[in-house]
Amino acid sequence: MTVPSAIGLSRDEMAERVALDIPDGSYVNLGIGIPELVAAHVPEGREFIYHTENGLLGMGPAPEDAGDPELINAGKRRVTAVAGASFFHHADSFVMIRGGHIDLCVLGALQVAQNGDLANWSTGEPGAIPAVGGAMDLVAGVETIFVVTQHTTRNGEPKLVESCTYPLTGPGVVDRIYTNLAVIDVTPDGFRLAELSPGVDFEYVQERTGAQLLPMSRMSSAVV
Amino acid sequence: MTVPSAIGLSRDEMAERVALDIPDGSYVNLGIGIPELVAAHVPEGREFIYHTENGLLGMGPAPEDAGDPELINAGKRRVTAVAGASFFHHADSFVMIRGGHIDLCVLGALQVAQNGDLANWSTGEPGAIPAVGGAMDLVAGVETIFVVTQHTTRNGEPKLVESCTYPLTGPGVVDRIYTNLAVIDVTPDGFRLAELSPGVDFEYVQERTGAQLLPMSRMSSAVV
Amino acid sequence: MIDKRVSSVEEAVADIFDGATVMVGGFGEAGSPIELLHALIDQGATDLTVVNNNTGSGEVGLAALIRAGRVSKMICSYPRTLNSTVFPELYQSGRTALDLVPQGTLAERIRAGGAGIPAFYTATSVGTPLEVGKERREIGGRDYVLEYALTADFALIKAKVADYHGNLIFNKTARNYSPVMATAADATIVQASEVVPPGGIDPECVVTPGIFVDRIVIVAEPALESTLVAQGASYP
Amino acid sequence: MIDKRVSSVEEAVADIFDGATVMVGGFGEAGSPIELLHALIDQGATDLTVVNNNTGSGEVGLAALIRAGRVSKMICSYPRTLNSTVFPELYQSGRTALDLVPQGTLAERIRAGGAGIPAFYTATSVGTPLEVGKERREIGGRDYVLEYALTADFALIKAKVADYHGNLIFNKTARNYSPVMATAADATIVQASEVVPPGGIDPECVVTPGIFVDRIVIVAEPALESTLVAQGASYP
Repeated sequence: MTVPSAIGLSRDEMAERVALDIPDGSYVNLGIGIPELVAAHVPEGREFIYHTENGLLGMGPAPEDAGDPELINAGKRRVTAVAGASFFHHADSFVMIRGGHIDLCVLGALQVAQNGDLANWSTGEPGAIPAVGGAMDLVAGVETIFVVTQHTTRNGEPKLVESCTYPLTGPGVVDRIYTNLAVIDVTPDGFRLAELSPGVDFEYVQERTGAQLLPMSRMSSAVV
Repeated sequence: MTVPSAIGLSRDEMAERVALDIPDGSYVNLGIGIPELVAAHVPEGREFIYHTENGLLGMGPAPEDAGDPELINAGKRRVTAVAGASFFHHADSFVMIRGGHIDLCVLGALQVAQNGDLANWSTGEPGAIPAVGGAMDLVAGVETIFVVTQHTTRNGEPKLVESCTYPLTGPGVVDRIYTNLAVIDVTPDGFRLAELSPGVDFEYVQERTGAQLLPMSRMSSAVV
Repeated sequence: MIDKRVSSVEEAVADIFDGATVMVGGFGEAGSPIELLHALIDQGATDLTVVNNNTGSGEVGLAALIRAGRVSKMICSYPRTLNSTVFPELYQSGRTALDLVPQGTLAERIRAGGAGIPAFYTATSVGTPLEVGKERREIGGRDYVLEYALTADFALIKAKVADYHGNLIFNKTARNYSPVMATAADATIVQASEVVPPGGIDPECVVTPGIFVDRIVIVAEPALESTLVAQGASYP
Repeated sequence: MIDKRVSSVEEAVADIFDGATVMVGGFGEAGSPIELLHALIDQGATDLTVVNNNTGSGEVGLAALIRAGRVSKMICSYPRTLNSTVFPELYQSGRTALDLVPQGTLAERIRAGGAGIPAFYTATSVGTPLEVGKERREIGGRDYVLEYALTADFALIKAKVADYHGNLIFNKTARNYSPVMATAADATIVQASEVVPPGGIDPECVVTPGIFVDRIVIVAEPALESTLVAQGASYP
């Protein structure tokens, strides 16, 4: 099977594609990994406010200098604070998440099922150290959940599946999936193709998807 | 029956007596009425920090000037803030109360029963406007509850009773009662006299008490 | 640029609808958003459920809204206050309903509403008439009652300073319920004495982060309830 | 005069007993009270249950406490971090137990512990393996699980500035869990970079009111975990 990273979008292009679908003025939480790259791709004319669950609303980019080791994001990387930022404690931070105040969250995934189930915190292997962080709170509390991920694992296994075999982060929570190969909506009928990456066709994506992929509807791919 | 206010302590003397029993360094919430007067009687060498449930720890005395209409206590009177004060919102304020962080609360009473039941928010009369404020939260959350009150009503009816006829603020919550006539502990055996006001004897207090009053034990009256 | 300013109190309250639940910040006059309340009277919405610690005083602000017959139900902890005559009359004549809630339970139910906590247990009101109708449960050897979250369609808030993003700071004990109400309403409408660009408030001292605020209107010199009541003022 | 200062980190942690539950502020290295943790290692208390978002990194601070065999159980949300090797080894060898809690649930359970809320409902973890053993309940058409309050015997907290009463402010995202942990522990022990007399912190900007703090010790120039780890430091 072809190594997927050679075909379709790069990690950065995937992040850029996600950013196109975020409405102006949104309050956004970005997961660790490719989701973090979204912050670098705010479309012209829009402003997003980034929330990081460790207590900062108005997260800015990485510092140009050494930064402050106590000004970090949820991935424990040093960041900055924009004008209009605020600091708050952890319980207040999760008021924003659990209370439905964050508009949109972009997460990575180990698996997404056709009913929107997400598995992104554990492979369930015996002996592995389980670590959940804020993922379960985010999917339970944030209205719109985007997943951005390589379409398949490094071994070519599909990440979009009929049902998750890994432990769930949350049931039926994913709205849209952005991969190197396609943009795919989670609909009541299952996975529906919304957009193909350049040079990729429907069959190519279907072959690498572990569940039935419905063809693009006549609607445009824009969800916003 | 004698008008009780002519005998025993004045309101101010009652407040002063209460203050004697508050340990140094206590965090204290004072109810409306005679309890408010306690603040003026901090014994030499002690420091208390006053909490007012509308969002101030470190409440000081009434301002010497007009004050700030937005710096008020729970009785909606203008107050000041001492050095080391802090302002916080209502939910955080009741974290202090409900979470058991306030050491001691001094409240007024309509009735106290011999088992420590307190009624201080409503006479239950039909047509009366019920108003509870923070009283139920205070008695549920604060470890030590002192009541300070005239020993009888204006009509000479006892306020210390076998069981409350008015709606309860909380069951079994009162630790000690300070009246114009006596200091009385609520014990597992019922009301026990701890101290008589000058010029008042046991029989005089018993006659004006609606439940059996146990004589002073050999222990000193100090509870602190 | 994110900018939540609107140009007038009229515009700020324009979409409050009949039957809405409206949380109103303030404890007594401290933090009471009088200008927003007067704009709401002018706007005309009726059959409102209002959440506030009290019921206003005199014939201005919240008391004026009640007096105008716009409030069908009050959810509050202490409806009796000095100079509070409007609510008692309407309550006793049966024209305004009252849901009496202990003060700390009221604050926590609002906080829960904003925090996505649908219900919680508290010892407050156990063994009292206000326990009636609540579910009781023993946890760790003590009895508690189950209390449900409280949310609203709108919150009317008075702040000292706001920035364009809606970050807020308050004046002393005017803070009271406003920060939790801001989290619990679909639309939080703020009148601020001063409005500054983002960065104008120290991020370490922000009390209400902008995410909880929808509209900001400047009211540079807000009226004080006690002053209006002393003047014998009546609105409208 | 109310003055909660103690003279050394040794004195500050002297009464932490074997078997105690200890909440440790910090998220990664931000807010981690390294000097208090090292004093606790020197002090010798063992069989501790520790509550922290993570499990430390390298062989300093919290990781050093775990490495010294003093922690029989970790309650945390994310025990895997960059340079975190100590906990995984002890966990996999069965010498340290793990209670894994979603981050927001962990923060809220601690807040509940401090707030006198014995239990609350949340949607977090419904339909996942972390729901196992929890009571599920439908409220308003959605499923929630019941979560219980978390309290501790001690909390170890790092602040930026403290006053003698224990009022605290923090540095940026070093705030994280510390304010809620301070409310949930019987004894809250604070290391602060600066200690000032009462009045030295703006009462409008106090983050943790002094009522939640029991002891303050000045650590003027606290070490940073990342610096120590980069130096290959190991404690003791």
